Amino acid sequence: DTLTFYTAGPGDLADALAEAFEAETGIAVNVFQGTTGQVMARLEAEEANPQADVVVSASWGSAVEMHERGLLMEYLSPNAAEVPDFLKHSHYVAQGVSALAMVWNTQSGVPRPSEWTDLTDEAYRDLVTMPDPAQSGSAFDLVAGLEVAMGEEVWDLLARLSANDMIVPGPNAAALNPVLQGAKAVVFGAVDYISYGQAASGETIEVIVPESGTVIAPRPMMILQSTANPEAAQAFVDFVLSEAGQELVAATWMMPARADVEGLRPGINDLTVIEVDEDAVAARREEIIARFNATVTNR
Amino acid sequence: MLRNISLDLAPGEVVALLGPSGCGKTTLLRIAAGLLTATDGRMQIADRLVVDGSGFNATPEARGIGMVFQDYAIWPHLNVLDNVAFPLRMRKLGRSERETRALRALDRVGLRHLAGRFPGTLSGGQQQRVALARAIVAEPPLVLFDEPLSNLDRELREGLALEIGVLLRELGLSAIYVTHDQSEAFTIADRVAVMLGGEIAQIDTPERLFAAPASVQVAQFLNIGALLQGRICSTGGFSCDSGRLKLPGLAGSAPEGPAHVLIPRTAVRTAPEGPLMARVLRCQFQGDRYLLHLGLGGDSVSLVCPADRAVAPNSLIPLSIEPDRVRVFPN
Amino acid sequence: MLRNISLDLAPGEVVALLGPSGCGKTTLLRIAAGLLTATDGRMQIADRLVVDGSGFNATPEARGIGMVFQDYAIWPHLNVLDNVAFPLRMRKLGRSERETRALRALDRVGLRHLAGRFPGTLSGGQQQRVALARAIVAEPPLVLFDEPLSNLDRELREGLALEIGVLLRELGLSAIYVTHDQSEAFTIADRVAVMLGGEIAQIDTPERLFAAPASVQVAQFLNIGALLQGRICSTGGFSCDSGRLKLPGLAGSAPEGPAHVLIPRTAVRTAPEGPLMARVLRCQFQGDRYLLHLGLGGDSVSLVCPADRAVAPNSLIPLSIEPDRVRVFPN
Amino acid sequence: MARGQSVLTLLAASALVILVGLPVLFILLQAVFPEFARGSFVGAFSKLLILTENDRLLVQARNTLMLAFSVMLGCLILGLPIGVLRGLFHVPGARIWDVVFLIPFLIPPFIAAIAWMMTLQPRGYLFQLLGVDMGRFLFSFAGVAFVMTLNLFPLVYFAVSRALETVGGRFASAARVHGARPMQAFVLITLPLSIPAIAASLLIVFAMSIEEFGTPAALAARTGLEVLVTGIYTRLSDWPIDLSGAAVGSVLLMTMVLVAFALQNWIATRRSYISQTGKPSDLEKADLGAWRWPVVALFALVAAIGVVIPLTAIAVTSFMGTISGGLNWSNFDTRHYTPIFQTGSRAAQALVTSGWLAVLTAFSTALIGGLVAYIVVRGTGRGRAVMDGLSVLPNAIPAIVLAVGIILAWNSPFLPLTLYGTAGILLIAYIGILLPYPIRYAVARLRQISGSLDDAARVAGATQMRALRHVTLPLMAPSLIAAMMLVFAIASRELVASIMLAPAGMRTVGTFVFAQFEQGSVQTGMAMSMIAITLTSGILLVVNLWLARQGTSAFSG
Ligand SMILES: Nc1ncnc2c1ncn2[C@@H]1O[C@H](COP(=O)(O)OP(=O)(O)OP(=O)(O)O)[C@@H](O)[C@H]1O
Ligand SMILES: Nc1ncnc2c1ncn2[C@@H]1O[C@H](COP(=O)(O)OP(=O)(O)OP(=O)(O)O)[C@@H](O)[C@H]1O
Ligand SMILES: [Mg+2]
Ligand SMILES: [Mg+2]
Repeated sequence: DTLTFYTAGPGDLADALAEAFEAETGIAVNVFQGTTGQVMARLEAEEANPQADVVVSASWGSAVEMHERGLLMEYLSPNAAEVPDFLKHSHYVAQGVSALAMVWNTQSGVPRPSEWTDLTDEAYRDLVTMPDPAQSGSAFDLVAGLEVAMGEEVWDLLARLSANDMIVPGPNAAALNPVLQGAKAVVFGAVDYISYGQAASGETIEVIVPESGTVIAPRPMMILQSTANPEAAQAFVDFVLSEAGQELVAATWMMPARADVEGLRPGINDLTVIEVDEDAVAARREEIIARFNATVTNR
Repeated sequence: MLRNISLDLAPGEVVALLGPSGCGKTTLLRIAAGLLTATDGRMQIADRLVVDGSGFNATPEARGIGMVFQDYAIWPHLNVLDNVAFPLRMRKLGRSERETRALRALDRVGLRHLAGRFPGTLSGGQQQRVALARAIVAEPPLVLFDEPLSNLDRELREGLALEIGVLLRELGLSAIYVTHDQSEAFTIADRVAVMLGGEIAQIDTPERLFAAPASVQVAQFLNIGALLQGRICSTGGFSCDSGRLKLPGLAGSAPEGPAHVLIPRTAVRTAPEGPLMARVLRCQFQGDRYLLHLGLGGDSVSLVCPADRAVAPNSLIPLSIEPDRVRVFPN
Repeated sequence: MLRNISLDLAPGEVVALLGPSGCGKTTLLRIAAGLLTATDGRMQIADRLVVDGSGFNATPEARGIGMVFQDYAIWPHLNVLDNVAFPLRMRKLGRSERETRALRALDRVGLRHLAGRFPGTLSGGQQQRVALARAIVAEPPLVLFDEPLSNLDRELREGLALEIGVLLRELGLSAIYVTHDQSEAFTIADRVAVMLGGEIAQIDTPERLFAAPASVQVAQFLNIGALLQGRICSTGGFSCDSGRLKLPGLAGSAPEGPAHVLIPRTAVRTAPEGPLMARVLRCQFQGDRYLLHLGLGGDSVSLVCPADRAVAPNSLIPLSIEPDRVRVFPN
Repeated sequence: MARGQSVLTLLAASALVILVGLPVLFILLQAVFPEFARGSFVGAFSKLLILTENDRLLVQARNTLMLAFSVMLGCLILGLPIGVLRGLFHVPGARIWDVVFLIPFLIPPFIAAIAWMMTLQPRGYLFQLLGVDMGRFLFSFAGVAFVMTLNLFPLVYFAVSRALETVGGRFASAARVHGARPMQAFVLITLPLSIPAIAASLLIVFAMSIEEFGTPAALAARTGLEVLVTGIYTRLSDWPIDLSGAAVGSVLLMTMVLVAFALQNWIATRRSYISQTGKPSDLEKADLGAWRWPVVALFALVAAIGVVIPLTAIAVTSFMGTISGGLNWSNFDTRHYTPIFQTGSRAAQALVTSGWLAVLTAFSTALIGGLVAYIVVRGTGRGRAVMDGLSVLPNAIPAIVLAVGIILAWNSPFLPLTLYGTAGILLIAYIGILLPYPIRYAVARLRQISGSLDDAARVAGATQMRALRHVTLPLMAPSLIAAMMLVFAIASRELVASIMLAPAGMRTVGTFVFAQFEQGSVQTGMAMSMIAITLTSGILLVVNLWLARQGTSAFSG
């Protein structure tokens, strides 16, 4: 008996979960791991004849829409009891959570920033990068979230960042890489857990979450309505939400979905989280991206 | 492009195909080989219909033929032995038999010592002989030769022409043999077809071809002798347009009117008591004899005749013309 | 591979190069053209040293030559006119002059009507004529011909051979002319070089070549007549090893001992009163005469002689041999 | 002739239809019917409107074409001289240079781009070593063109060198004798005779550079240089996914490539380029004499820029403890190799999977490509140009879109049985994606070979199939082998189709490396790349040397 698991995000985590699950239940898990885009494109292309049983995406909005389209199976795992309400739904539940932050290269010779707005300072001229909201869902969420928190001011902030020669080189990794080598000094809006991991492995970077607030990116886990193997799929979701499963999630430097499992880094309760209404934001996606392009990338 | 081609080969018969450059000889062979499709017509090889008029066209490999291509078509990636053994390989013969037979064919063309060489390193004539060996190695019922000996020296050419002739007859193979060398054609062929401008103008034994060419064009192409334009008149015989040559003996040989007359070389003799005096225009050495180009009637008529020794240009010699060998073509 | 080659061409002289397949003729031309480097030796074209012994080697383009390649080497991507005009283009002639002269050259070879065609669509002989036109179009001081007419019909060949000869002489161009056709060589060349096994065995006027071949091999290659092995003895003359032919007239013509004797075709006559009786082995039609292959002394000696009419095989005919034409080569 | 011909044509045509036509068809359907993937045909043509809505489209198209032409020019400048030298002369170490110039294909483009970035950007390796910062150049139109050229120039090198081996010196000799200086002979005769090969390789370069995403994405985004493919990828890069929009964009790219193909085809068929006639000539290469070492120096220079620099950057990165640590001896560390050997089974599984996929792909593409080329050049049917044109499309379609097309085609619920979900689908995808290489190379080669060589085989009693096997294929072999090596190299690290199509649970080298990058382990990704590059180039070297030993004949590739 096997289970097919499509997941965005760390491959190591997926493999670890699969192995541990198989060890516990004897059900083999075939993992397909890619970017959110790749996972979603594959799901979409396969829609006439779906192959996946369980899916994890890095974009909460994708779960919302798939549910609206009736593609998801209703299941609320008993292990989700410890998951805060805003991280679960009748048809999907967070696997883990990451936050968006600034990543600063401590050797870069520029002062440590502590707020988003710090980066408009002359000291950071030509030294800031930002992931492209058009290519990275989390960067999009950040812009949308800051708009909620700051109103129109966010556009002013972005304009000044742009005037300060901030670059938008592509998805997350493309924004982070120049900062690691020192070509740039700070990422505006990096996904935090990757950088925590890198810092732990000795890179001279620091993850800074502004006091004023940031956006979190919960990673929805869902079972497809079309699954041929609902029991196994449910067992798998249960397992991911079990303490053992959540420990594995925590090991990747993400925040576990369960409030009762310790993370390796500051948790949700340590952050000022900007609440975002996913539905409202999703509806304005085109508009926000167009405005971002007009303000920052001059496209 | 080709019209009215009709060729019947008896088993074991060899027909030589003569014709001027570009008249369609190669094209004809390619049609026979099945490499080109005739729009119309029928063809039969060894009692088997290979082309019926209605669209059936046997593939080249189903026709069981051998062919020497005019451009040799030797495969550069195979050595000489493998090139020659290829038709045997296609006939699924065992390796050792292939080798024996290919070496025998190479022996025939005098190339056994080059069996291991790659064709790129052979001289032109050697390549041509490889092509020849490859065409005959499998002893197919019909062999098509497209100028197979054109790049070989005379001795080799004569030797091989004889050899091929013997081989074809011994094995009862039919062949169409394109060549530009008449003596080669006469050595090898039972009959000779003369092709002019896409049509077969005459097909006959060599002797008859020379004795009775079907048309002025054939006579001219075969270079049988001098061709003169003139008039036949029932009383005076033939008188030449361009000069004062008259052949009274031809009176009545054809209806009155304009005509061509062919005076074969063999009809012209240098004879001390000859009735005509000709001037030697050019004396051409031919190895074992000379060819005299002669002018008659103020050089307005030119004749050719062989001679045993050189004659100084511009000297005058007496001539006789044997009238029974002269042929008349009424226009 | 080549040894002892020494060729002097007077300006305007044409030397024909005859030799068996694979003897090195093409190689020699390639050396002359500068496409291969001789390890040793000197070479001069039109008074200009192009190879000195010490390593200087003029590049091909600096030698000012024209060449007909044995495999034509006409450029497939250029049309006929552009192929022929190429040497003029390299000499920086204007477009219109190039065209005029190229068309004139094409006219000479009878291909003006194909000027716009691409070579891939030409027949073999047409391609060869393109190569010929290209070699002569620029009228270079030295032209190298590698079997330039081998794929043309006899009429065209004779016409072109004459034409080339006239052109070369008119313009005072020198030429080396490789051919396998003796009559072509004799038509075009002042002198003929016979090349055997990488060496020039003899270089002489055509007549002298036939009258006095330098060696048995030359005589054999030129196919001058029958070659017999035997002994010269001071009293009995020549007696043939393989049969009963004796030529007493040759006594004293050479030191006593084994020798070869050459009996040219021209020395053999069918004469009613002839002293020898020969059996006709084969009678070969040659267009305007026959070639008789004869056996003497129980067929152990074979001779060749021309005849005017056909003779039935196996019949006996009387022969005489002119002793002054016979040549002796002491071993 | 008819029967054998039609069997082969049928074989070739069905292979092309299954491998290329099917996915292309489904992409077209998806472009026309936005809901096609969900099995619905509503809203036909509505998505095509994005073509008119998008006011940046013209700019993108112009950029795309300018980039493609710059890359073609760059490839000619880099690839042509060394290709010519390799084809006409004895270059010392020729077989080794061949493998060296295959290395750019062993490096996934996105890794090459990162390697260049880490070398040239501010505080990059070059700056750390020499204090030079070439970031301004790298992150510009010229920089993108430069890096893409370095990824693609070997295509020209291989095509030209193989074509010239056939042309040999024979036709140039004739030109020299008739008064052409060496350079004139080369420009007027030798070069034009290899036009089919040059045009074919440039067509692939064109297709690849309008389709290539990794390099513009990595380098050009920050200069605002937008190309058509950027839009396509953006549509597929995050939620919500727009399959249909991506398909529409791909149709635009396909159109461009078809126009380029038509041009190429016109050039290559307008004249005859037959240089391999039925009278073989000695193809012995010329000696370089005193030019020997200058030529080697030129090869070394090209190799240094195109291969050594990026490869060194990758190697160096893989041995760096931390990237922020910079080039310090104390920062050098092999620890990023340990996870590869620790997760042993997974890395090994990826290597083995990629290995056999690459081998199978190389052989299958050569076989099918050779057959298609044969039909295209030697066949008689009307559909030949269609087959030829169809065969270039995979190069024009962004791999991810092609992968979507393959899923749509092969995952249809109506299929009684399917390869989708097995490793077989990867093989099918690889073959489809890489088929253009052998087809282009073999078509160009066949246009050089006289048809009478095939004819002679038929007359000698070979069926069309056996003539193909014993005569035509061996004659195409040098070009097919060159194409096979390219295919092997690319397949050994293919990424995008692998991610999209690999059955869940299967890993290839490309996906393994990409996954490492994704989770921030740049060095581990580079380390895995190094291992794969070393292994693959080692295999290629051994094969190449073995082929050299086999090629004792005068006729060798
Ligand atoms: N590349 C080569 N390698 C080895 N031998 C060669 C090479 N090229 C030619 N030869 C040999 O050199 C000899 C002379 O060749 P060449 O082409 O000069 O002969 P040829 O006199 O022109 O003959 P033909 O009348 O057949 O054209 C031949 O025996 C040939 O096999
Ligand atoms: N592909 C083609 N396209 C157009 N014309 C062609 C083509 N191939 C041959 N021809 C023409 O057809 C005619 C016959 O060609 P073919 O090769 O049959 O002549 P041939 O009798 O063999 O001449 P040769 O003795 O010169 O070899 C020639 O005039 C030639 O120019
Ligand atoms: Mg012909
Ligand atoms: Mg020769």
